This record gives sequence, C-alpha cells and structure tokens, in this order.
Amino acid sequence: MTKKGGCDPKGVSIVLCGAAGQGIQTVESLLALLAYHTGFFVFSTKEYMSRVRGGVNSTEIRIASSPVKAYIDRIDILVALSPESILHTYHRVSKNTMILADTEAIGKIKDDSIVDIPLQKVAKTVGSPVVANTVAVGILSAMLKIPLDTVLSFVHSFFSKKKQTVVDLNISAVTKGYTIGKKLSLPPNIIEKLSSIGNQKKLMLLNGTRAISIGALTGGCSFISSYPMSPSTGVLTTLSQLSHRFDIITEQAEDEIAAINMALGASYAGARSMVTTSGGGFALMIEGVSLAGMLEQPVVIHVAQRPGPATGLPTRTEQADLELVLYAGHGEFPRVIYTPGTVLEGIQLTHKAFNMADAYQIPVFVLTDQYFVDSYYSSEPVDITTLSNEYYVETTTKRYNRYALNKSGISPRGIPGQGTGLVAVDSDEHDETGRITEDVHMRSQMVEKRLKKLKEIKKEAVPPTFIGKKNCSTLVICWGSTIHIVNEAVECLDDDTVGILHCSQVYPLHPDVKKYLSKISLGICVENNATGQFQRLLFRETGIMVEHKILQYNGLPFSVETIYSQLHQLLRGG
Amino acid sequence: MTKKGGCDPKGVSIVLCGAAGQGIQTVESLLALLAYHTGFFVFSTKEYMSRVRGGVNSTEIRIASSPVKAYIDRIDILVALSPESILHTYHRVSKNTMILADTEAIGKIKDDSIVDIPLQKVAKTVGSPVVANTVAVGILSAMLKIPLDTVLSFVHSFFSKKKQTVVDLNISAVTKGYTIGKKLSLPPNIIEKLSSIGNQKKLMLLNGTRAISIGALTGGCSFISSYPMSPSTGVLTTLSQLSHRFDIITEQAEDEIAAINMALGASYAGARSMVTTSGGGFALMIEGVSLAGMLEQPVVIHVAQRPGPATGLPTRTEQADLELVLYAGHGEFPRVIYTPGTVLEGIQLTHKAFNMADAYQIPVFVLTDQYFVDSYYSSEPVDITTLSNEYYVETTTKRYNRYALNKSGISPRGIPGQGTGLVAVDSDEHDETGRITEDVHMRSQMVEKRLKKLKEIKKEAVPPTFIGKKNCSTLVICWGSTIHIVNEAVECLDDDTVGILHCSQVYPLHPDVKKYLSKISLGICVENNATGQFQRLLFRETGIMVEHKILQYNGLPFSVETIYSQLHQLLRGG
Amino acid sequence: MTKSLFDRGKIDIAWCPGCGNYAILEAVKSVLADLAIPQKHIVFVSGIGQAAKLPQYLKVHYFNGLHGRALPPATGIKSVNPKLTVIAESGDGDMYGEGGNHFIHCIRRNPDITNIVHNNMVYGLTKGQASPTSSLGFHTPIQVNGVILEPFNPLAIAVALDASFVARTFTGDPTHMQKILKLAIQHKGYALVDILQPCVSFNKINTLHWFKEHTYYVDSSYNPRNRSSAFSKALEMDHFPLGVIFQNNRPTFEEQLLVYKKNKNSLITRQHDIKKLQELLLEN
Amino acid sequence: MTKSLFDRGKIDIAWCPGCGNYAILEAVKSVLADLAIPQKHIVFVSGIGQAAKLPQYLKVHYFNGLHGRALPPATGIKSVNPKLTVIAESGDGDMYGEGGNHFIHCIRRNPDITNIVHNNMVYGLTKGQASPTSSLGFHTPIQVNGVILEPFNPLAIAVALDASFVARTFTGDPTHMQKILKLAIQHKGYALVDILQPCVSFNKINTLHWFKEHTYYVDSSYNPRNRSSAFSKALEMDHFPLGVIFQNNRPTFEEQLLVYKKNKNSLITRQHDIKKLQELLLEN
Ligand SMILES: Cc1ncc(C[n+]2csc(CCOP(=O)(O)OP(=O)(O)O)c2C)c(N)n1
Ligand SMILES: Cc1ncc(C[n+]2csc(CCOP(=O)(O)OP(=O)(O)O)c2C)c(N)n1
Ligand code: SF4
Ligand code: SF4
Ligand SMILES: [Mg+2]
Ligand SMILES: [Mg+2]
Repeated sequence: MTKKGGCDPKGVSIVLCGAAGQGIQTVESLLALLAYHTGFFVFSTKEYMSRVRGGVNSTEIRIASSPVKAYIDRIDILVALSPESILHTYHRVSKNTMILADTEAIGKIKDDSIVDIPLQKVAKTVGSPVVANTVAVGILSAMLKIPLDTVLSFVHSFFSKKKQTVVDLNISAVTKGYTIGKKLSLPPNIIEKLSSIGNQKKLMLLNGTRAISIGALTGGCSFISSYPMSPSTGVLTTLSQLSHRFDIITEQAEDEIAAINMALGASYAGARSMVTTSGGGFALMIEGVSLAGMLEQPVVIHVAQRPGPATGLPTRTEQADLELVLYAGHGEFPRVIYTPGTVLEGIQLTHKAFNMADAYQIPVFVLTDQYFVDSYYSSEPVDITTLSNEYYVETTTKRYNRYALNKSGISPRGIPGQGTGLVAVDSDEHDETGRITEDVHMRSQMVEKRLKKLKEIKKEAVPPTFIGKKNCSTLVICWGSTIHIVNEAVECLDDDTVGILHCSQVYPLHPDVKKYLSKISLGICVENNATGQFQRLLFRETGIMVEHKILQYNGLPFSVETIYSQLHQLLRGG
Repeated sequence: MTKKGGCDPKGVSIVLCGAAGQGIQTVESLLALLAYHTGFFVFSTKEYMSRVRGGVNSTEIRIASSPVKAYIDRIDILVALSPESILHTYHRVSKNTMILADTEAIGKIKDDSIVDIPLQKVAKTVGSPVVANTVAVGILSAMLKIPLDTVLSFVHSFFSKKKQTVVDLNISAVTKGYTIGKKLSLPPNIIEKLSSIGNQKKLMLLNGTRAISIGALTGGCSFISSYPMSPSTGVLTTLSQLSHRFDIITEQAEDEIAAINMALGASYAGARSMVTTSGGGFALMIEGVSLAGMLEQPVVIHVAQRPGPATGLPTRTEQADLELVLYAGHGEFPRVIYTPGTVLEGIQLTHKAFNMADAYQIPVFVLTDQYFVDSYYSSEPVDITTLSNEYYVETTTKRYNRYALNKSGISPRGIPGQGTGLVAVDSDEHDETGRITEDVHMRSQMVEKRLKKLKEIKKEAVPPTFIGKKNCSTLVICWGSTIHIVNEAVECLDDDTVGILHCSQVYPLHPDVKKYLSKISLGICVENNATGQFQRLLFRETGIMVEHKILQYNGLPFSVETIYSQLHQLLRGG
Repeated sequence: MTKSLFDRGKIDIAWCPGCGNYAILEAVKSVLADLAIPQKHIVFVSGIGQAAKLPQYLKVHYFNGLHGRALPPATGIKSVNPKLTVIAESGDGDMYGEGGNHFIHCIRRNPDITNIVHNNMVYGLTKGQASPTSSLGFHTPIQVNGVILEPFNPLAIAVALDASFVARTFTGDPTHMQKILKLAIQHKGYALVDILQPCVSFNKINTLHWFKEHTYYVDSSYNPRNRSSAFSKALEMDHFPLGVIFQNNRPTFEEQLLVYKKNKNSLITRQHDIKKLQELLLEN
Repeated sequence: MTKSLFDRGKIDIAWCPGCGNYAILEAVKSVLADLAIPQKHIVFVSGIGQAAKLPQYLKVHYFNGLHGRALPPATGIKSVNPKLTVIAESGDGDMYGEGGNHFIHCIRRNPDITNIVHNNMVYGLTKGQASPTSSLGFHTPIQVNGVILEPFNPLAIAVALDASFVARTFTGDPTHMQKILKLAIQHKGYALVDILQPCVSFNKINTLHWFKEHTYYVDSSYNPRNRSSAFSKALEMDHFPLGVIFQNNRPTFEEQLLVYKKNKNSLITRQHDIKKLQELLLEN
C-alpha cells in the first residue's frame, strides 16, 4: 500500500460491500438519493465483478456539505453484507473505520470492533427478507442524522409506483432500521465529520451515463443503434427509457458492425445519430469509422473504456483505448476526441460532439470510462437551455454535388428527399458528384479536401482546464475521468507551486496546452493505463515530453489518497 | 509535372497500356520471363483499375544489364493497345518515346511518330485474334535483340501444358511478330540503351506476393485463413496453389473476423498460422488482434496496404495504414511490425515473423502495399536453406500453467494433446492457470507480464539499412516498398552528402535509427501517404523530428524521377 | 414515367461485355419508371463488388457503403425517413458472405426495403474466388481442389427466418425479372430478390445457358403463403424454381417504432424540447 | 471414466443460484465421462457470456475467445488436429447474434465439432437485453416496448443450411440432455445442440415451468433424415419439440482437406522441406 499520510478527504465515506444480487445497488440509490434530497452533497461509485450473482462488489457513498466528486480509499463506515466483504476491503479499513455487519450473513468474525446489525432478522420480523437493504438504509440514515420524517416521506415516494404492501413493508423496515441506527454510538471522528454536514439548496444528481445521454438529446440526437457491452450499455438503456418522452429511435443491433453502419445510414437520411460501445465492440466498428471518414458522414461515437486487451475486465475501468480511438480507421481523415472529466462536460461535450460532427461532416468521439459512466455526484444545477444546435443540412438543387470542392473542404450537405438534387455518397474514392473515380488528380484533391477540414476544426478546440496559481512550476496533467480525483489530491497537497491541467478535448489539442507545458519545470501525467498514452499524444502534438507519469492499470480508478501519496513522493521524495 | 531533368534511369522501359481484359498481363509475364530467361535483369510493375474488363491499365517492364528494381516515369517504348492508352500515358511520353500502336484497335491518330503494329490483323491471319498479344511479344523480343531460337524455345515451354494447336498458334504468332519487329528502325537513344544489355547467369525472379508466400512457408506456416481483398489476396492464392506440394491448410473464411479467429484457433492447436488482408479487412480483425495480445497466441498478419479511407482505391498503392497497424487492438500489449522493402526482405522477414511470433507469443505484422506485392524483379539468387526455424512448443506436465509468471514474461507454451497438462487460454483477464480472475494484483502482474516482453523483443529489432557515405549530412528516410525507388533516385543525384536510411522494421525501432538521425543536419521522409505517419513514429520513438517530407497519395507509387526532382529541389532549390 | 429518367447518359460502365448485370440495370430502370416513384424518394444502398456498382449507373440517391454492409444503413435510412423507397442491392458474396449476419437479422427486423442480390455464384470483383452460393466442386484459384462447403441456399434460409417476401428471378428473362422486382418493391416489408446472373469472366460453369437449363417457373397454382411448402420449393437446387417462393404480411420494423406510433412524419422534421431536457436534468 | 475427473473441486462458480447452466455443466461432465474420451483430447471453445464461462468449471483444455467468435477457432483447432474432440459452446446471444455469420458458414463447412448453445432467450451477462431468440413482446431495459424482431429459430435455420446434426434439449430433463449431447458428440460432422435453459435472473417469462409447459419430446416414429419434415418440425414454436430434429451424413470439412488426403496425421507433426522451398524460389 502506498503511503497516505497527510491526506484526509472531507465528509463521510460509507462503503457497502457484498455479493452481486444482494441489492447493494438498491441501498446505493436509496441512500444517495435520500442524502441528495436532504440537501447533502453526495458522491457514489461502484466497483463490481462481471457476474450477476455472488462474488464481491462494493459501492462507496461519500456525503459532505460541500461538493465531493471523487473516489477515496478511506472508509468511515463499512457495511459488510457477505463473508468476503471484510477481506475485500481490508486494505482500506483503518482503526477509525466503523464496521457494521450482519453477522448472521457474514458468519462469526473474531473482531470486537464489528458492530452487529441484524438486517436479516429484522427484515424477517417485518415480513420479508428482501427488505434487509431497506433496514440498512434506515440504520445509515439515522447515523447520518437525517430526520425520520424526511426518510419516511422519501421512502414513500421512492416506492410509490409499487403495490401498497411493498410500500408498507419498506416503511416498517426503514423505521426499524432507524431505531437501531439511532442507538449506535458513533466514534468521535465520524461524529465530527457528520456535524459539519449541512443542508443545501436543490442540486443536480447525475452519473456519467445520464450526462452523456442528456447531452446527446441536447445535441439533437434522434437515432442510436448499438450492441450491449459493459460499461457502455447505460447510454443505450437510458435513451431507450427516454424514448417514451423524446423522439428518438433506439435500436439494439445484431452486432457492432451493424450498429455503426445503421447509424451512418440514419445520418445520411438526416438524423443526428450515435453509437455507444466499449473497446472490443469499438474494434469491430473501425471499418465503419473509416467509412464515416470517406463518406464525410457525421456520427458521434461514445466509447466507454474498460480494461483490455480482448475481453479483459468487462466491468472495470481503464484509459487504455485513447490511441486506438485516435488512430482508428484505415486511411487518413480528420476526427475530434472529447474526454469529459465532469458530468457537466459530459453534457456539454456530447452536445458539442453532435454539432461538430455535423459542421465538419466527420466522426466525433466521446471517450469515457467505466469510472466516469458509473459515478454519480451532486452539483449545482446548470442551465442547458442555452445549448443550442446549428443545423447544416441544405436543400438541394438539381445540380447538387455531394462532394463539391471548395476552399474549406466542407461541401454543403444535402439529404435525400429534401430538395431536387440527388445525394450520392461513396465508400470508393469519388468525384464531386459522389461517383467512383480513379483519376489521380481527383484522388489527390479529395484527400486534401478531407484533411484540410482539420485546420478549422483545430480553431474550435476546447481549451484545457487549468487549476492553480498562474506561476506554478509543476503541472499535474490528466484527461477524462480523473480530474476530480487529481483535483482533490492536489488540494490536499496544499502547495502553490503545483497546478493541474485537464484536457477534455485530447484531439486535436488546443494550443494552450503547449503554452502551459512550456512554462513549467516539472510535468506529471496521471493516466489509468500502463504505458502513458496521453503522454505520448502530448509529445506528438507539442514536442514536449512530460517527465513523469503516475499510472494504474489494475482495473480500479485512482483514489484521491493514491494520487496524493504518489505526488507527495515525487515532489518531496517521500 | 515535376521537373525531371538530370535523372535518366538506365535500361529500356517498355510500357504496355490497354484495357482490362486485353491480356496485358500475358504480355507482361511472357516478356518479363523471356527477358529473365535470356539473362537480362528485369523489373515489372502494373497499375490497374478496380474492374475486370475495360478501363485503362498499364504495365511497365524495365530491362537492363544490371539490376533494375524500381518504377520510372520515362517510357522508351510504349505499346498502346486501346484508344485511351495515349491519353493515359501522355505525361510520361517524350519525344524520345517510340510509340507502337495497333491503329486498327486504337483508331486513327494524327501523329506521324506512331508506329503502326498490326497485331489484330496478324493474329487473324495466324488463326485467332487471341494471339495478338503473342504477336506483340514477338515484335518486342526482336527489338530487344533476343535471338529467335531463345524466343521460340521459351514460347514452346511456356505453353507446353496446353494443347498442341495452342502451342502452334503461339509459335507462328511470335514468329510473325519477330519478323515485324526486326524491320522496325529503332531511334538511336533506344539502340544505345539496348546495346548495353548483356546476358546474366541464372537469376531469381519474384514479386512481393511470392516472396511473402515463400517466406511464410520457410517460417513453417501450415495454416492460412483469409478473406479475398485486393491487393492482399495473392498470398492466399499462391499458398493455395502450393498446397498441392506443401502441407498447408488454406481456407477462405466467410469474413475477416472468422479469418483471424480461425488462425488463432489453429495457432492454439499448434500450427504456425497467418492471415493476409488489406485496410478494410484488417479493420475488422482488430478485435482479434487484441485477442492475440491477451491469449499470447502467436499469429502472423500480412497487411497489404491500398489507399483508403473505406473502400478507397481498391487496386492501388499507399502507405497510410502504418498507424492503424501500430495501434490496432484495444488495451495494451506488444507487437512487431516488419516493412520489407526488397523481395529478399519479403522472404527473410516473413520467415522471421513466424519465429518472432512463436518466440514471444505475440501478433507479428508484415506490412506491405500494392506496389510491393505486384512488382516483380530479377536479382541474384539467395540461399534460403540457412533460414531455420526454432520451435518453442513444450510438452506439458500435469501441473502445467499456460500463463506461468516468470522473469521474462514468456510462459512456456503447451498445446492440447501434447503432454499431460491442460492448456487453457483466456480472453478475460486470467491467472496463471488461464482461469478468469478479477484480482487486482493478478491483473497488474499480467499486464506487466505481457508488456515486459517488449524489452527482449527490442533486442531482436532488425537494424535499418544505411546506404551512403559514413559522414553524409542529409538522410533520405524511407520504409517498406519505396527503398528501390529512393535508391535509384539518390544514385541519380550523385551526391556524397546524401545517404539513405531504410527501415524494414518500423516497430519497435532498432536503436541505430536514432543514432543515424542524430548525426545528420537534414532529414527527409519519403512516404506514400498524406500526413507523414512514419515521420510521426520516428518522432515518437527517437524524439527527433525529421524536417522534410516528400509525400504522395494519389494511388500511384513514386517514380524514380519524382523522388529525384523533389530531392533536387529540396537540396538545391530547383 | 419514362425509363430514361434514370439514365446517366453516355457513361463508362465498369462491367464486362456480356455480363448479366446489364440486364439487371435495365430491368431496374424499367420497374422504377413503371412504378412512377418520384426520383427524389428513391435511395439505393449497396455494398462493394461488381453488382454493388449498379447505383453508380442510375440517376437516384445512393449510399455506396462497405462490402457486406448494405442492409444496416438501408435499415437506418428507412427508419429515419419511411417515405423513402429503399433498395439494398449487392452481390452474393457481399450479402450472403461478408454480410451474412445482417442478412439474417434484417429479415427478422423486417424493414420495408427491397433486397436485390445479384447471384453469380462467384466473387467477381476480386477475380473469381468461390462465393457462398458456388456449387460443390467449383474450382477457383483458392479452391484449388474445388468447393467443399455446402452451397448457401438464400431462399431456404429466408423462409426459415420467416422473411416477408422471398423470390428468385433470372437475368435471362427480363420480363420475369421486372415482374418480380415490381412485386418486391410493392411488397410492404423486407423483400428478397435473388437474381441468378451469369458472370462471363469468372464463372464458366453457371452460364446463361446453364441457368436456362437449370431453372423453371413456379406455376400459377403454387401458393407462396405456406411456409413448409415454400421451404420444400426453396430446397430444389437441381432445377431452381423462379418466381415468388414465399410471402407473408408481418408488420414492418418502422411501423412498430415508438416514434411513429403517434406521429407518422419522418423523424428528421422533429426537434427535442430543450425545456423538457432541462427538467430531465433535475429529475431524480 | 468417472465424472469427477472433470471436476475442478471447490471453486467459485459465477452463475446465479437456480440457473439452468448448472444442469448443463453436470450433463456435460457425465457425457464426457460416459464417452471415455481422454481428457487430453477434449478442447472446449467458448465465446463470452454467462454460458461461455462453462469451460472454466471443467478440467479440460479450453480456448475462451471473443464474444460471438467460438466457431472459427473451433474450426481452426479441429482442422489442425482432427484427433481432438472439439466442443464449441456459448449463449444464444453469442452464437446467434454477434456470431450469426459464423453459425451459418460453420454449418456449411461442417467440421466435426459439437456446438452447444445455452438458449435462455436473453442476454444474461450484460443484464437482461433481448437476444435473437427472445419472444415477441419481451420487455427489457432496451426493448422498452417489447421485442419486435421475429425470434430467430436456430433449428429451422440449421435445417435450411443442411446442418449434419440438429437437436434440441432442455435443462429440465438431465437424462434427455445427456442422451442428446452424447449423440451430438458421437455424430461425425457439425452437430448443433440448442439447450433451452431458464435464466432465473433476467428472463421471468421463459422459466423452467414455462419450458416444461411449452416443450414435448419428438416421438420414436419421427424420422430426422427428411429435410422437409424436419423443417416443419423445427417451425413448431408453440410447443418446442425436443430431440434430434435433423441428421444427415455429409462429409466433414477436415476429411476433405488436401493435407489429410494422403496423410491422416495431425498437421502439426509435419514440417516443410526447405530444399523444396529453395527450388521453388528459382522456379519460373
Ligand atoms: C471488408 C472487405 N473485405 C473484402 C473486400 C474485397 N471485396 C470486394 S468485392 C468482393 C466480393 C465480390 O463478390 P460479390 O459480392 O459476389 O460481387 P460480384 O463482384 O460477384 O458482383 C470482395 C471480397 C472488401 N472490399 N472489403
Ligand atoms: C464484441 C463484444 N460485444 C459485446 C460484448 C458484451 N457481451 C458480453 S456477453 C454478451 C451477451 C450475453 O448473452 P448470451 O450470449 O446469450 O449469454 P448468456 O449470458 O445469456 O449466457 C454481451 C453482449 C462483448 N463482450 N464483446
Ligand atoms: S466479372 Fe463477372 S460479374 Fe463482374 S462484370 Fe464481369 S462478368 Fe459481370
Ligand atoms: S444471469 Fe441468468 S443465465 Fe446468467 S447465471 Fe444468472 S440465471 Fe444463469
Ligand atoms: Mg458475386
Ligand atoms: Mg443468453
């Protein structure tokens, strides 16, 4: 274990640990929502195995009175629901951790410090073993000093769509739990942490999946075809659920190849279309990406990274597909890659992705990862009504040429049926009309046409986020999902000489990135992969080789403490 | 057109131009083989459209008394077989070009300099219009001063497997043509060129396709599964033809995905296996490449590049898939990429590819292009009996673990049925036995195991070929198929300060590459693509940014003259 | 409407002289003219191969996509704008080989599109390798010992998948070809038209003459509504039956989509309400 | 041979309690033991999914490949070493969805392998989306309005492809399952065994009970050698027939390969003669 001394992240961290199928997710949503509705800032993230029942999974819920948005190792309250839970969380437990366990479920453990919470027993007395989780919610909300009224009315509304008997069951379960929780004597450190948690005004609670989905709708997405693959499926599921309320076709394709080709067809016909996938599924779409490049057909591709190679660790997190996405497709054509770090960026950049794809007639990527899509947190609400769309489709005339050559390389885009022209798009090299050609000069012109769009695209690059003092000498550089973790770790460092540079657009890079890198004396890349792919990309684009990397590739996200201690070691030698 | 003054490549260049289906290929093989059997050095290459009949294609045959191995623009003798031929070759014809045309076929042309050769008419008098091409061969061999005996005995043996009537027809056709050819008065420049051509001892005549195929067999290849795709299909075809004489399974798969997965199965069972494909087909194999990385399953992947994106120009040449191959596959794992420039390297590196794949249990790439696979030339014969194979498969014991951890990262490889152990390979992250694991420590160890092989692999990197004076200040840098073209162009420059560096292994790079690059004052990358992919790779690997690039992306190979004139301009300003 | 409306004038056609593709091109033009579908509502979608070049020679909208991948974009197009007449066409290698998975699942999905397959029992463009429909024993540069894979029977498989329209025709009979193509385009739902087409360059076995000898017309008493008998009919391969082999009236993909339940207009005319999205953001 | 030979002892199995996969695992073990095939000659090949985890729980060789891609490596393995007993198994989504093209063409190719499909009519591992075999109207988090794609009928399609052995069984009857699996493994050529398997977590419609109510055994008079009647049998979906539905004796892929014409030994024991290669180099 890395040294963590010196970094003690704020708020209370509750970790629920148990087997798949034990309903941890229910506790997570109940408790997180309850805390959110109470007005607490809340963060939750899960790490889970690629199986449906059994094994050992855990969820962390952080609660605080100011924003919390990152995974931490520290556990203040551990709720152990299965025998394996203790071992699984062992390295994160300290003498300050309060351990609650249903000893009936996990078996006898020779540890006096464990507080027995008779979830099963209480649930059975209430009427059904299923509500054991609701008992746990009751206990925890009492511990968090959430008023019983609030708890009861929330539980009421949470189950409001179910039968009355279900509501009643859960109400008595949560009440019983509350009574137990109130009697538990909390250790002083937790009491102190809890006391500082106050109520907030209405917040917004989102995970990455929901952010991407809402961003897509905001960007005008009306078609998504995809094939299920963890951790990317959530976007397809969310949009499918929303298809009752918004005009969008959501189709489960027979495979990923069909998915991208359907999306390209939909785009050709005039829809704003997207796919969502993960590494192995994306690998199958690469010919389609190249087709998008050749047809100059807008499409948005959400890739939620998970650890590879091959099937790898299906439900875990990694940032090792950056280069695959950057170089995907045979032949040469422009693209854009966004790597949102915050849920807000998730919305904004997905929205922007659709507009960029349309404006430049290119494939645009939104590259996330399991940690990003599965992590929720509450934050100040934002106004998205200002996110407008620009539509570029033109009505065609008789003389319409899909690939008309001009200065910018962007030919006016028509769609079939809108206007009197014919719209011919072609996977072979083509002339201005979209017909196959093997003319060497036309070929060169078409290659140049496609590539010169990059010049304008570069002008619209999203600048990196810089956090820190203007003259800081050290820069911690990150991209995608790690921003909040790095941010909290650097805050912990409390060192004016250390700043953060986060790229939410990794390609093409905004020119500011080079400016920042040139000014510093030490750079440190933080990446959830084994070889430092972003470090390489920075070098390729800026010519500056960032000296240090902090890498992790075990399938888990970084924790605030890990980043802190590694930075500490790098900067202060220990 | 670029200026070509100053570069006048040796030998005679004959260009046959006509429609697909007119039998240019027959003239090519007859004439090239005849010249080869006569003892001339010969080079031939074709550029052809993606269609079966019609259009306009051309083949260049260079004949000389010393080795010729590169495409040149200059045409000494043009044989025009279709009306479009003249326009198609217009920019390559000079006042010194002797144009032969069957005016009956191409129609009247107002150009006195055109010599009418009545191919159709003669063929008809001989007995069949099909032998028009043989008449042309007769004419050309007379012009090349090949003795009639040699011509007749060659034509005899060439058609020996056909019916006697066919042999007779061709013999009279070639004889008639010979008589015509003898009467043609050649311009002095051609006479001069021809006079210098002398006879050679037994040479070896190969194109890239045959070199790769023979290299594969030499490397022990016993299984190839692929899906047809120009220009990669030749390797599958050649090996299929050879399957009567060598023990090899050659299977046409239903798609490229099946192809690579079959090959991986074959490899698992103990065969040395390969696939051959091109850009779009390779794009479909990328998930399989990642699987090879994860399973640590040896496989050789031949990618013959053609212009993209998407379907692009199916039968033409380009070098724009280097980055795709370099970064193909989700997740991180090692690989090797060979880019043979000479046919000899084609044999040697494909042989080496199989041994490296086996030694390190990785995917190994042989990256060529249409120009490479379709170009023939004669060269000094080599002894390949010294190319031995090392077999790494071990007999398993009861306690066998497919992924046993050790210092090198290379676990002993067993195959099913050979030994008492069980061989379990797994696409999910696995433990030493090959069973699925989600253990974070095992995951890290396995990632490291796979990646650390790269260290040893680097030690076996093929050094670059340096041509020139030790202290040259300028280096023309190239990879893959362009070496001979660059070489002849630089010879033309006749400048001691200019050297050549050719990489036949582009990844991982041999350390010498960096050494060479650090010594020079000017570097020029020559690449058949639009963005300078190798320049980027050199920068990534050496930190040195080569200043200049000479790029071409119109689907045609570079010519000696183009490279010459661009170098000339760069170095001497015009 | 006149056939010439779809003519592209004097253009270079990349097919071999004598190829069956010419007849298909002409038949397609006639049928489009006969059906009087406005040009601006016709979209061809093709893969890659000799057959797949057909849209290049027509005055229509087209999406010339990847080898084997005509059906997914065709489905995408039709679902986004159901007003369009969408015709997906390609070769046997493209549709049944590389594209086999889309063939299967597109039939299950049943969008209202027409699927024309130029079945020359060979890979034309890549110069003569076996296709899924090549006969047993067919020799090629790769199948040096003759084809050993059981020929793919597209009709039988389509029937097994309960395709809504399954037919076969032959380039040797333009009138029949037109009749069948017309029925297929008019049919509401996925319609397969497998067209036996001689490849004069690479298939010296299944020639025009051979097809003439090895086909027959299903007679007027044949009932294409019975799945079991359609299957038996489809299995006939000594003499291939020509005509509509199977037909049913399954609901189409598009008409079952939520977006068209209340509103029949093309999807592309609609926009999401940003206020509803703002509400969504705060919903929990 | 005893079943326990294939046991991996006290290991953690990633399936849900009550899942039909356990019964398949036990049946497989029994059959392997009964057939007394030496362990060192048994290779399992699987894709990805819950079903595809089966080989992890067996003491055999295995190649756990990509989602949808079990059949190509199985074919590769069998052709390189025909002495091995090769069993490709996976779920319905894997084999009929993502892997649909290999399913089709592997049947055409006819390698002597057994293809076991755990057909739970749902995607288990990815948590409950529709699979190709899901019933019309089946609701899932993605198919929010119920499945609208015609269910894939693997047996009918296999018959249409002239598969050499086509059978269905059901986890509710271990004896039947064993009988069918045994016949399939013993069959020379490609053998499909579609196993109806309840998924207790995600398929609340096609439960063990439902399957019991909706299946029946083909009776002993049924003749699986007739393709047309096999097709009619396969079409029955109100009550799924259980048993061997179709069987024929096509030659296998391996036995037709040139490399085994003269020499029956596994390919891996051979090496190319370098002298012949040297000659080849100079041949023109
Ligand atoms: C992914 C991919 N694989 C392979 C090819 C090469 N290819 C082009 S056309 C073709 C087959 C043509 O056969 P068919 O579809 O029957 O059409 P035909 O030419 O016979 O009309 C192939 C293999 C390709 N373009 N893309
Ligand atoms: C290329 C690819 N796409 C998607 C996935 C995600 N995935 C894993 S298993 C599975 C489906 C599982 O369903 P099924 O094959 O029916 O097996 P079951 O779990 O029901 O036994 C999917 C879609 C993947 N691993 N790889
Ligand atoms: S190759 Fe065959 S299918 Fe293609 S155009 Fe020529 S004859 Fe027609
Ligand atoms: S999810 Fe379904 S198929 Fe998978 S193990 Fe659980 S019950 Fe079985
Ligand atoms: Mg064909
Ligand atoms: Mg399933």
